[in-house]
Amino acid sequence: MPDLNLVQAINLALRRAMADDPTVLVLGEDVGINGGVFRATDGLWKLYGDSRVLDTPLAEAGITGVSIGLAAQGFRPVLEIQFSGFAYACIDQILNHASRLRKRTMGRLTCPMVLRSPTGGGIHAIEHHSESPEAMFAHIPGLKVVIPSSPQGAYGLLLAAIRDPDPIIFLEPTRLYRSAKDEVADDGASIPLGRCIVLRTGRDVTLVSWGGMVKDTLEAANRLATDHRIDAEVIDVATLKPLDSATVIDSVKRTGRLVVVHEAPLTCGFGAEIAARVAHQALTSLLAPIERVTGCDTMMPYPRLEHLYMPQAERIAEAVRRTVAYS
Amino acid sequence: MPDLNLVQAINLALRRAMADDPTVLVLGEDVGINGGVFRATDGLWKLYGDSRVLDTPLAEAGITGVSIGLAAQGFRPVLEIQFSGFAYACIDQILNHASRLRKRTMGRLTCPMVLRSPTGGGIHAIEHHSESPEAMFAHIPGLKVVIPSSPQGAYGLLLAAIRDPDPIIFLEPTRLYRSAKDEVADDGASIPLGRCIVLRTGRDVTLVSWGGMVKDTLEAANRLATDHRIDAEVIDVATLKPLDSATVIDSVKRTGRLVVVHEAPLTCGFGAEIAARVAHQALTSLLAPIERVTGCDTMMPYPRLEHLYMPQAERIAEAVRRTVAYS
Amino acid sequence: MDSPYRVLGPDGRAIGALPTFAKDVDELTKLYRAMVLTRTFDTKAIALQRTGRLGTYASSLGQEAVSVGVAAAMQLSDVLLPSFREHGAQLWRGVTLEELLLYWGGDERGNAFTGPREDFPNCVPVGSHAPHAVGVALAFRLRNEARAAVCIFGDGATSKGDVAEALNLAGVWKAPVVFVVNNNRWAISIPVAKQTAAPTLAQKAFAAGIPGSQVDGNDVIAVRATLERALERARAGAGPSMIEALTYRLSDHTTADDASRYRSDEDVSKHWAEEPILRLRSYLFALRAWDKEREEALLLSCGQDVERAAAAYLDSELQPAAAMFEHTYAELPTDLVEQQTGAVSYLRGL
Amino acid sequence: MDSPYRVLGPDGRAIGALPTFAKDVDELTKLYRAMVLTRTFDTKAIALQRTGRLGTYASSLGQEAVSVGVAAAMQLSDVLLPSFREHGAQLWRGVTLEELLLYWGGDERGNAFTGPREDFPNCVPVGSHAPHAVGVALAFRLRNEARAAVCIFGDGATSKGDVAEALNLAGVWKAPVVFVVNNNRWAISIPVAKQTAAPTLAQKAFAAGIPGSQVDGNDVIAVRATLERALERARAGAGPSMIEALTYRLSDHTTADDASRYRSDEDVSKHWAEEPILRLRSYLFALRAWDKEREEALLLSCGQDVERAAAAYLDSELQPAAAMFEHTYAELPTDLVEQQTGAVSYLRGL
Ligand SMILES: Cc1ncc(C[n+]2csc(CCOP(=O)(O)OP(=O)(O)O)c2C)c(N)n1
Ligand SMILES: Cc1ncc(C[n+]2csc(CCOP(=O)(O)OP(=O)(O)O)c2C)c(N)n1
Ligand SMILES: [Mg+2]
Ligand SMILES: [Mg+2]
Repeated sequence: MPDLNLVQAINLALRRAMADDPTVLVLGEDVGINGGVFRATDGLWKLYGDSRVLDTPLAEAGITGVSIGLAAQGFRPVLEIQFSGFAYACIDQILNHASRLRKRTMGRLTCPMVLRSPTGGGIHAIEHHSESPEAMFAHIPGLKVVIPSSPQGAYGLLLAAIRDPDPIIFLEPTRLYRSAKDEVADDGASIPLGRCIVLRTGRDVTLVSWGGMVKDTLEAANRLATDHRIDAEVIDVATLKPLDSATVIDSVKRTGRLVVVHEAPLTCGFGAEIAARVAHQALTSLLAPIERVTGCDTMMPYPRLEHLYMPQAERIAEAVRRTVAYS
Repeated sequence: MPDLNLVQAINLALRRAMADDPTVLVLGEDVGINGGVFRATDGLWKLYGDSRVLDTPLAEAGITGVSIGLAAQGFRPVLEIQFSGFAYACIDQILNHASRLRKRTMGRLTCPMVLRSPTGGGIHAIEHHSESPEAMFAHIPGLKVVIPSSPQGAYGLLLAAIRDPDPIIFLEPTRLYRSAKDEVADDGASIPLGRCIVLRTGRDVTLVSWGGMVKDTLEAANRLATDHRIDAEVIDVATLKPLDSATVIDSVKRTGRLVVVHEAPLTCGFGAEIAARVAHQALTSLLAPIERVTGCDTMMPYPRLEHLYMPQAERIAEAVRRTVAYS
Repeated sequence: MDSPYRVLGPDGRAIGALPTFAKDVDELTKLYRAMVLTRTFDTKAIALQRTGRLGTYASSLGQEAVSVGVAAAMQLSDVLLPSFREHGAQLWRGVTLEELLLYWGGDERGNAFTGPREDFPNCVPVGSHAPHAVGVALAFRLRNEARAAVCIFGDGATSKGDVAEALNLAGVWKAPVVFVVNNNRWAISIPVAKQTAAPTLAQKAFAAGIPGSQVDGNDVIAVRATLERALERARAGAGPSMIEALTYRLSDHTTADDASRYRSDEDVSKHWAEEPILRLRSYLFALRAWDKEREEALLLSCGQDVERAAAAYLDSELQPAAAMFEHTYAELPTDLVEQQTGAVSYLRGL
Repeated sequence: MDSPYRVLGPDGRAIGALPTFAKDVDELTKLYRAMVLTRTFDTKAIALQRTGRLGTYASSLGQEAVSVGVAAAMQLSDVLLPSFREHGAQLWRGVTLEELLLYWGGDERGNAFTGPREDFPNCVPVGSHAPHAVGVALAFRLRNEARAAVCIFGDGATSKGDVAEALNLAGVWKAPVVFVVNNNRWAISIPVAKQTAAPTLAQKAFAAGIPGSQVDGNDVIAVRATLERALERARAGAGPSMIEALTYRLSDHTTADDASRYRSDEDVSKHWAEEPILRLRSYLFALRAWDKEREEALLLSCGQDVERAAAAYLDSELQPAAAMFEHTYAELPTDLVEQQTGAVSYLRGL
């Protein structure tokens, strides 16, 4: 099994999906001969040509709408939006159409499309290239929202997303594109959507995270184990919508403590939803206030201050220590 | 003091704001001679003409962008988006520009604009006319999000919003436009943003709501008082962002129980944020799981089933009884 | 821009060469019947709304020739993506009167179309269906099918970015799609002159490098002929085009609108002289292909059809509460099943 | 569409009548100096990026005449709304070299512009600033000020709905705004032919009923003259217009791009023969208004200016952590003050 980084794993999943199913199309700005600005679609155009790998004009709302039309006609478009900061222009089409085409026609027309987009900071990019919009999408009924945290996860989850009969927002942590490395088996096996992944079992506290923050969260857990004998359970949410609450609730019922970690701004971030579900379904198990370690309620700073904004292992660990010390 | 309904109160506030400040402009589709499809801008065009009341072409993103340009130049545009289902097309401009113009220029350029839009269901409208997008906006740093629940509140909050130096999303509960009636004093007094309004004090449980659901929440509280001797505190959030957490937290610390009511879908609704803050800052005061009584995680049904979707007084009361009975 | 293509003058006299189909009187009476049925439906829908038995409704009064002419030019295998005022096109394509009433009455079953299964439901967010039409058309092209998509929207929609993006995308991909601007001169209270500084809407197509032309939208023969040409072109792989059909909205914008706030009766009444049904009737009368008896019989049968549909609609039971959740996803996720169970049992308990 | 307006041919010989300003050699050398400074800055910025001292950077190599020509036609009281490749225009208008470096280095202080206080910062979401320009221009019109807004965007931007909406809005309101399409033939890897089926981008203006024309974007004299006319027209209340300036992106899209993946060296090298700096230099040399010595002196002084700015940039201290929160609102709300205090004290503790 080759060692692949996350963007290579995405590429592999796209290759597999296209080979398996002739209705899978890839479209987006620069996805053709250029292979995508991050090379996620590298080589696909050479393999499949203009009829399955479509370079598009610069029109995010329009190409989202085109994908809806293609999907309604039985194709499975995989649309790349170059950065999630430009995916806000797609929300109107996604919410008003993609997410409800099945519902509004009682299943007569459906919308099996995947909107892929890089997400999150940490690559010292120019403005609008470091957005974390997952909570906005997770609020939209009829959608699924998926965020992998590793190359193997990206491979399996993307395959599942492409094979899924409903519209999916698939956000890829940009800073893991090249930094994360896994052995990735190209076995065509998808990872079921709608399930959290327990990455580390633990007794003392439940840490919940997704995407780019999973690595830091795990690092915090490891440090806490070594330095403070705190045994943290770490859950990678993976599919934000529909949320597998059960795994989180079960864990909190065992540990009695919850720290949610994300990079998006605090207010109305997806951490709020997790906290709310726990405060509803596992309240009596809670031994300490629920902590959220998140981005701030200001916009992601320009790159020079970016490192101050994003939660890092130490900030996570500090919150965990506070939580565990609470009594 | 005349008895006004909510849309008349909005109209009065617009009149007052325009009379007080020549930089206040009103723009949007059909806001001129037609006075807005709900008549919120009725008569303004006659008073102020084309140079202060601008009928616009049908282009929600564009007119949002135009408002940003006007605001940067020192005007105070009050933009009407005809229904909040069409405001999703404005998110890109709002998030990527309006909300951060001040920040990104370090105060050199600012964006004192108000985007007004009807929100919520209950008027038996056609699709896309019953949306409750507040949580999506409340996630955006740099914005303020305001939702009145009464004519007098609408008057005072809208004046505050127009006078505020930053961009504001002002959502008006459509079903209260004509049904709610208040004596409204046209005294030019604004109601400060960023403060919750305690509508009813109570000892047993805290009910938190906003906009169109406040009425049903109050009704539930009244029924509970009469029929079940449950004494509920009712808080109208009024400004969702920035949230006055203190008022909610203080209340929950006294009552030990929290029920949040909103009409938007459950997942990632603004109720999650309130629950999360309480689970962080008032956890030990909680005597019962936090309940959310909300719309479902499916799209607002077409009108014939709409009444089944929206929380109503009885459903709220039931949740409150469950909460209060919990021990 | 050439002057709008027209076959029949406002008085119903032929002023141009007849396209082939129009030499067949049966074809013309079919068009005529469809327009009359549409108007009969319209009248009934408004009556139902006024008496609280239908939701807000968008009348197509005066615009029947656009709707019917466009649909008549299509093949059944083409796909229609209408806005919300194309009852005539939907009926022609096999959407039933009862489905239309269910839709406007606020029932999703109105979109389940037993007839044209691939047609899109009404699009309410103005212009946002234009890119869907490009996607549908692209699907045809990719599968090498000789089919076309037809997207109808209003004059107001031409100001929307979605429409501009769609036109451009269609041009780049030579997608077999025909865009029809149903220019009824108003977007609620905004007249076309306040909608754009462009002297024609057809010229918006040139921005995308695709052909645009105008047709008299009150002349059903001209509309159908123009669309037939455009559709043949599209199906033959020669690319998309846009057609601006000039008509007039004789009614209020919807039943929720009061057009007297922004336009005078005189303005409107001038346009009654140009309306499409009278125009074709005059022509058919002159040909002696139509007469008072046939007219009365038609009105009667349309009335009966519509009444029958209305009765069925009014008799229809509400969907059960569980239906609120169905079709949200192919398979309901656990938490939605819980919400569904909760809602159903709560409502049962009431 | 007329052929693109041009004064100097690629070889630097005048092929058309000179506009008045171009008869003044000092004016021409000013334009020349500005283009050379822009290119010197560009080279330095790329060097800084390559050595890890600047963020991803968008080079304007070969496009200097558009940037400088546009800015030179503006008055200081006009307002510029650039995309992200108009360093030349920003410098001309008084944004400092150090501010530019701060911006591209990832520091908000680069947008605080000590010079043109009303100019907008770079717009990164392609085309989304076009409606802002309409708003700015509308403000001028509403206040009866003889000023204009200038909005520059690329060929790719012309496919965006925001741009189409903005053009249309400008047309309806006769807003004093000039849109400039900096057509460098590429949007990252997408050539104009894949961006649109329209044979020119200038014709996109007609969709909005406003004038559109083309200019040779490598001829700074032609660019400036064209813009002067458009701006006069706008300031005089005659309405907006759009100008397509034809140039070529000689560099990669940004420092993060590798253009060799999608275009050949030969393609690019052809365009070196047309580049704007050489062109004006040839003309000035032929006039004997320029010579090797002056050229060397200019390069030296531009180099010194840029080095000085780079040193200042590299010496600049980071903003303190608290700055991350400042200016989010006019007045920080309580919860944000708490987040600020928390962040500052946490970071101090590290
Ligand atoms: C995006 C959007 N904005 C606003 C509305 C509200 N609205 C409904 S119809 C309409 C006018 C549409 O005008 P036009 O496109 O000419 O179609 P017509 O109603 O005349 O058939 C408006 C503004 C909407 N449905 N969608
Ligand atoms: C809305 C949006 N989509 C995508 C991008 C990513 N992107 C940055 S520049 C660019 C190409 C822009 O092309 P053009 O408008 O011709 O300007 P140029 O870069 O050639 O100056 C793209 C796709 C973006 N910045 N904004
Ligand atoms: Mg219209
Ligand atoms: Mg370009």
